[in-house]
Amino acid sequence: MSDIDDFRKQTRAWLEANCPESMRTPMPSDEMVWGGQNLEFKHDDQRLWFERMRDKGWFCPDWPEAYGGGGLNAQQVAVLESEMRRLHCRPPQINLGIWMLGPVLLESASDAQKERFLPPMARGEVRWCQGFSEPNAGSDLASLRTSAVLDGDDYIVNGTKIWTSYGNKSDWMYALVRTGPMEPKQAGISLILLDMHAPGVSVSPIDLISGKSSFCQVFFDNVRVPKDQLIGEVNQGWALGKALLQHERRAMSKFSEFALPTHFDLHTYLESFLSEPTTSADQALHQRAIACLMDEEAYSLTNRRIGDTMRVRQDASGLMAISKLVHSEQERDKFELLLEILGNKALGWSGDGFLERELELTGSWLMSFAQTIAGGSSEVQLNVIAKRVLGLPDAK
Amino acid sequence: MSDIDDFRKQTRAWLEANCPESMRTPMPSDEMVWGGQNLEFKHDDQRLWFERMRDKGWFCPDWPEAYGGGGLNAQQVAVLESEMRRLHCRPPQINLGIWMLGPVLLESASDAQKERFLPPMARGEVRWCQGFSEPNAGSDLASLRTSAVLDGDDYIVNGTKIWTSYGNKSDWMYALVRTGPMEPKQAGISLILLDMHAPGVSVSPIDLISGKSSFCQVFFDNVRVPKDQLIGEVNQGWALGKALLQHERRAMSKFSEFALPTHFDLHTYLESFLSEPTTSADQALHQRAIACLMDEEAYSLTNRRIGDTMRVRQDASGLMAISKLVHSEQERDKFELLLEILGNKALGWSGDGFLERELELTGSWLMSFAQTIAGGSSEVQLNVIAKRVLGLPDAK
Amino acid sequence: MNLVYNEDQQQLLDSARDFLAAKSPVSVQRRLRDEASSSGFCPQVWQGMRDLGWSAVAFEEKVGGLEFGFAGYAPIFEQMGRHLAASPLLSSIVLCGGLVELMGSEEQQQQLLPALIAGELRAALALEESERHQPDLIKTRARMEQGGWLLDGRKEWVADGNEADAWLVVAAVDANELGVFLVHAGAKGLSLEPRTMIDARNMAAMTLQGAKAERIGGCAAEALDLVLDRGRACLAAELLGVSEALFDMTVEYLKTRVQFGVPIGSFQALQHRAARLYVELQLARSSTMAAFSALENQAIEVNERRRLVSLAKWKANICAQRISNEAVQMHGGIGVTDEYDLGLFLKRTRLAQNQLGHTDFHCARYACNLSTKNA
Amino acid sequence: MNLVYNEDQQQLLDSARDFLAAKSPVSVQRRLRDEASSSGFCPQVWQGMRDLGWSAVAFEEKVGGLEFGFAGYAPIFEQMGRHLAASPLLSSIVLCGGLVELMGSEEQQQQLLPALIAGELRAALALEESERHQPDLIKTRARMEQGGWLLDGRKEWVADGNEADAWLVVAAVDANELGVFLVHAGAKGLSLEPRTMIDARNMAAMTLQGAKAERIGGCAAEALDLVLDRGRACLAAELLGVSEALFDMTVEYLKTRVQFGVPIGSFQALQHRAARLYVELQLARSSTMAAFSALENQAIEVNERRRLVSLAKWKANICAQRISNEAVQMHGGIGVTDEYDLGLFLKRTRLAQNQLGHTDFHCARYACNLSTKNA
Repeated sequence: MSDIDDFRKQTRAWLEANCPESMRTPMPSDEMVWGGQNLEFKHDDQRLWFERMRDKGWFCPDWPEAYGGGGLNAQQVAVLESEMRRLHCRPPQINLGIWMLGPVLLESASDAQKERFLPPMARGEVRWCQGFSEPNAGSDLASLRTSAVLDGDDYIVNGTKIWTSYGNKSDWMYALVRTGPMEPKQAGISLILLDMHAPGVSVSPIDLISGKSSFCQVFFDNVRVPKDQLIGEVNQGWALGKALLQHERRAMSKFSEFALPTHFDLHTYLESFLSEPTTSADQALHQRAIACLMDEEAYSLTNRRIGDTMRVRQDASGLMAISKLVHSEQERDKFELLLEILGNKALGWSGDGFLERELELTGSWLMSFAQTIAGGSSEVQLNVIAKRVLGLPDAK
Repeated sequence: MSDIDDFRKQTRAWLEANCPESMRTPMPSDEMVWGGQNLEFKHDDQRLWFERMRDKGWFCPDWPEAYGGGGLNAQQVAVLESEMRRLHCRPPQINLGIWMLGPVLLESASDAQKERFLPPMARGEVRWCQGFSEPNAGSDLASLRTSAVLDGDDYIVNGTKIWTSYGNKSDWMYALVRTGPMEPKQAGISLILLDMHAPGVSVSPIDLISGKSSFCQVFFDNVRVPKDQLIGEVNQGWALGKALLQHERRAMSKFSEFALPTHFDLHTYLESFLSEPTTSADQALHQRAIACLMDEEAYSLTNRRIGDTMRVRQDASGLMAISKLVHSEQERDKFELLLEILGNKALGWSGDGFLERELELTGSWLMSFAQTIAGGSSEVQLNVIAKRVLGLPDAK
Repeated sequence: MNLVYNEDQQQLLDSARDFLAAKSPVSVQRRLRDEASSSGFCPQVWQGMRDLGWSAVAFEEKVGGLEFGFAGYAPIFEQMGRHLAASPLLSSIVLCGGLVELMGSEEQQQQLLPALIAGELRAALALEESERHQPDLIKTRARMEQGGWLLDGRKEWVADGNEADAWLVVAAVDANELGVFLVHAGAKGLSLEPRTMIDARNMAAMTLQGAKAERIGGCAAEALDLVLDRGRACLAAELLGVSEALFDMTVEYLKTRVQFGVPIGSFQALQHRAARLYVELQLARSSTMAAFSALENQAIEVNERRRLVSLAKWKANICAQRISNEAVQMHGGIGVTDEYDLGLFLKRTRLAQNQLGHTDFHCARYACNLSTKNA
Repeated sequence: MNLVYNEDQQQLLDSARDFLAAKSPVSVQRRLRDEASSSGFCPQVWQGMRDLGWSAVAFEEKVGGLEFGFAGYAPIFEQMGRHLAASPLLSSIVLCGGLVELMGSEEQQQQLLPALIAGELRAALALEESERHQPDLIKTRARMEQGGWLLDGRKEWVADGNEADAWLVVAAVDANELGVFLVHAGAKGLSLEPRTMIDARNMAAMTLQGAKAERIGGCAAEALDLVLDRGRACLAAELLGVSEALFDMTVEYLKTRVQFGVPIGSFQALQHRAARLYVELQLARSSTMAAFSALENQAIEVNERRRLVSLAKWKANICAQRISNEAVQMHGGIGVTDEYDLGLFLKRTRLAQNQLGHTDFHCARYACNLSTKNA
């Protein structure tokens, strides 16, 4: 038996012994465990699973053991992931720090920084949020204006960040700030880590068209950030930020893989609400829903193809480039259709007369508009496909 | 009774007395009369109608009588047109010279040029074609390269024009040629008139995906064009060309108004081929066809609205700017649907087993692809709407 | 058929715009929402509308109307859409007033119409029994008892049904006949449950258990069909106004929002998308104008009226859905914040799209009424 | 399920590409058209395909097959699409060969399959009786007379039907049972009329008047369903290849065609449209790969196979239609000239789209086979 087969066998046995039964069920969004200073568990199985995985170092199985990781090689990580998938194991925690910031620190931070930040991250003790977008720097991220001016051993940070997920619940933020002049834009940007509890940081959740949201605006009013919390070289943060966004994309796809299949399965709704279309109007609606389902299946097959492609070590970058675009637009289109299928039932805001899942659907529909904008708008995705995948020339 | 009411009464009486009954029926495309040196009539009513309208000066009712026009004012022209429409009178001839070149000559030609070119045009004695596009100057018309170099009293013309409708059947061409340097592009262009029978002019009809076509490529090999056939100032032809294109657009809409409602009435086909859709596939097809019909009606109402808007002297330029785009795309979409409705019956090329109208449909479908490109591609139309109608800024 | 506003309509448009801009900016609608208004409209604005004669526009003089003609509602509803103004104009005047005018006895007309016009009596139409518009699916029954009518059934979606003074309830008299019945507030056996919708307007569910009612006229099918067509045309005009407001906001944003050092409206991909929205808007306007023309034309074939009205609602629905989605997308992040007004318009579109017939309903109805088109 | 080509498939793909590029460039197809070839394919190319084993790929060794598995046809048909190569591979091998393999007696298999594989016998499937694919609508009747079968009826659209050596005719044995019948060239009561289609391939109408036939196997419904699904998957792969060829031509054109001093591919509106075509192409490829996987999987539920095959043909149809239209539009004038190859690809798409099920057909079929998806 080869080493890797051996590893698979051991891993499978360990998971079967250690992953509680209740942690092998689909995870509703309100049962996510977020690592951080204020750990919350809904029940003991969650804690058990969290602690066992933490103690194995398997929150970040590919990190060196020295920083609290699992020390696994790529092949072993793949085995671990496939075994977890086989058992339908939930992720023991959700942690943007591990998925996005961690890999960048491993590559680019100083040894002292690694020793300071990685081990607590690997133990799930810190909840991280991301400070990239600003009100005037949306798709054009490099035009950001939040400034960090050196004053002795500290940077003094002033400005604002927007669209920070869970800014109000996070312990630390990794942020892109302007340490250099405005022009050329990318050249004056640095990546810093800052404590969300530092004086001068304030956070306001943003109300969306769908209601309360996890997005926040974060304000910095003369926030002092020790200069050893700047990662890499001064004014060289743009490349780190781009690397982070790459990890974000990968994390997002992992996230969607783990998440519960959406509550809003069009097929189920179709069976409940339009199973036997009689009027020709209903038939038309039914047909459009079928086409929507077909496109969903074509997308989910494409996601499988990404996996198959990587497995045989072929280039899957083109497929990965379309993933977010297709998924977010399909979701929005699906909700639009659900709205038509459910009519007024899907147009309620609150109160009696609506089932909880109806109100949830309405909220999810409204939220779906944000998904084609956040995390790289559809327009940005199309630009990327056109230029990087198809090699079409830049304007002018 | 006001003058204009009086004019209406007289015009109506004259049309009723002089327009033969057979000229008040929809005009199949093979019964169009084209003015020119080789006049052809299929029957006497055509000739009668042609000669009577010619003698009234009503081929070009708004031109001065001195140049063979009808000398009518704008209000009278509108009355004439509405009375012709009321009686469903066919246009007595089709003549690009009158519709496009004529107005430009009236505005910008010398008196000598007007006297030479307008009266024969007004009598329908000359068939004109247009020489604008070139193989390397499609949407970017100003990059044209056909050169006209002065040599004594003549310009020597060399180069080629493409997409010239009926280049092989025309007597004269109005063409944009380069008389000045390449840069800046628009500044070196002149408008000239040239005799298609002059030595050095050769014409090849272009085969399209739909088969034989009326489009031609015209080659100029040291063609001598007397310099008094240049209209306006040397190197100032770009503005004249733009004016011509404006008239072309207006002529096109007039043309489509006169023309027989397309043979391919989707509604009729739907009744013949899908009147009682039974399978759910057929129902879906039926629904899509209905949506297509609805969009067609919305377009035809929009065309009526253009008329209503102009009648009350409001700005209809925005509506006119969308007309070609919408119509050409709707036609193509309609043919695509007809293809699906008729299946293999609409995919025949020739020979037995197909009805003539089926083969004609196939040809018209293939030709519809040219319509979204010729005469200002859809992309050019969208640019015009975005910039001129919506006032969106230029790039850079 | 006239597809542009005549001078009278243009004057109505101008006065509606001025009035709504001054008295009913979007902030009024936002406040109604934030305060969870149970009526969903502002009584002062509604009073102002009546003062301007909007409730009297189409009625005959003898009942206090202005005899302006129904086409007056095109500019009015267009402007209500543009300013996102809520009012009972559709429910109380166009729908209920219209039914009384078409079906009521002389006495009922004299008794009800002046009160409706004056706003002393606010009525709502209780028609729908399912979540999508199905005017033929009426299970509510009317029965005669001791010479009076009693109603039993349930109406799920009564627009402006909360706090109305009266309702016109559509109920089946027998298997083949529909009737319209007047039920007054406080009637025994009548109960209402408010529904909070995303557009924060007035919607209620209604239960009728032997509720006492007065019948308006006789067989309702024909009049109901016409009055619903009027309502559909008004909704098309409102959707057109909403769409134009969204479109204008978007074009303005494209011109002013700078990214990568240039206004985003200079990006060709966005330019072409904006141009296509403009096309949709124009097709929707032409169709809506034609629907109002058809409703003004006494001599028109019923099928042609139906066809043109369904075309208008269909196209206005599609246009509003497409423009609202594109408006949000082109605005980016700010478009999905509650602070920005765009979302309020978006939410209104979906209610108005669904009301009196969603897109597929009108596509199917168009098909059914197509045969006379070329006749 | 494996959604990328394995090494064997990749080898087939490479060899197919090399062979077709060398022996069957688009000019061959153009010449066949210009010469009005009655067979619609080039015999030398067809010989070359057989020499490469393409006609033997999926059959068992005992009848001369290679036992490679049906998934071998994915790369082959993809490349045939890319190079616009015509051949009787679909009609004679996949469809007719498949039916004989699934339904034929031992003797029929031994007699027919080696001959089909060797190209000594070229067969075509006579199925369709209406202009759109309706495999259940069979009016052609088979009757028994003196111990032999006779066929009566009319088949309108027999692909590769001209000059075939034999045909497999689908005919009704009684009201509930379909059968497959072998008819040889020259049979009495059989007549064929060629049809010249826009793709210049081989199509014929067939009249049967008491034509003598040999029955292949028994009740055909199940085998026919499977074999048609194989054919649909092959057409999806061909359409995918055609679409990729059109897409590549278009992207190349966008990079090289200069207007206004820049390559037109730098215009953002065209970039975004090209990006969306790329998306369609990828979704179509994933679906097509899944269909072939399903056809290789012996253990699969029938409903799931049907669903995945219909998904593939549906998506490939849509993708081909959209890409061909956009390819013409983005090429501008040159795209509509006969001289340029693009039109030949465009014309092929529509035939292949319609063959064995147009878009709506497969959408409806997907819906019918959906129930097991989540089971």
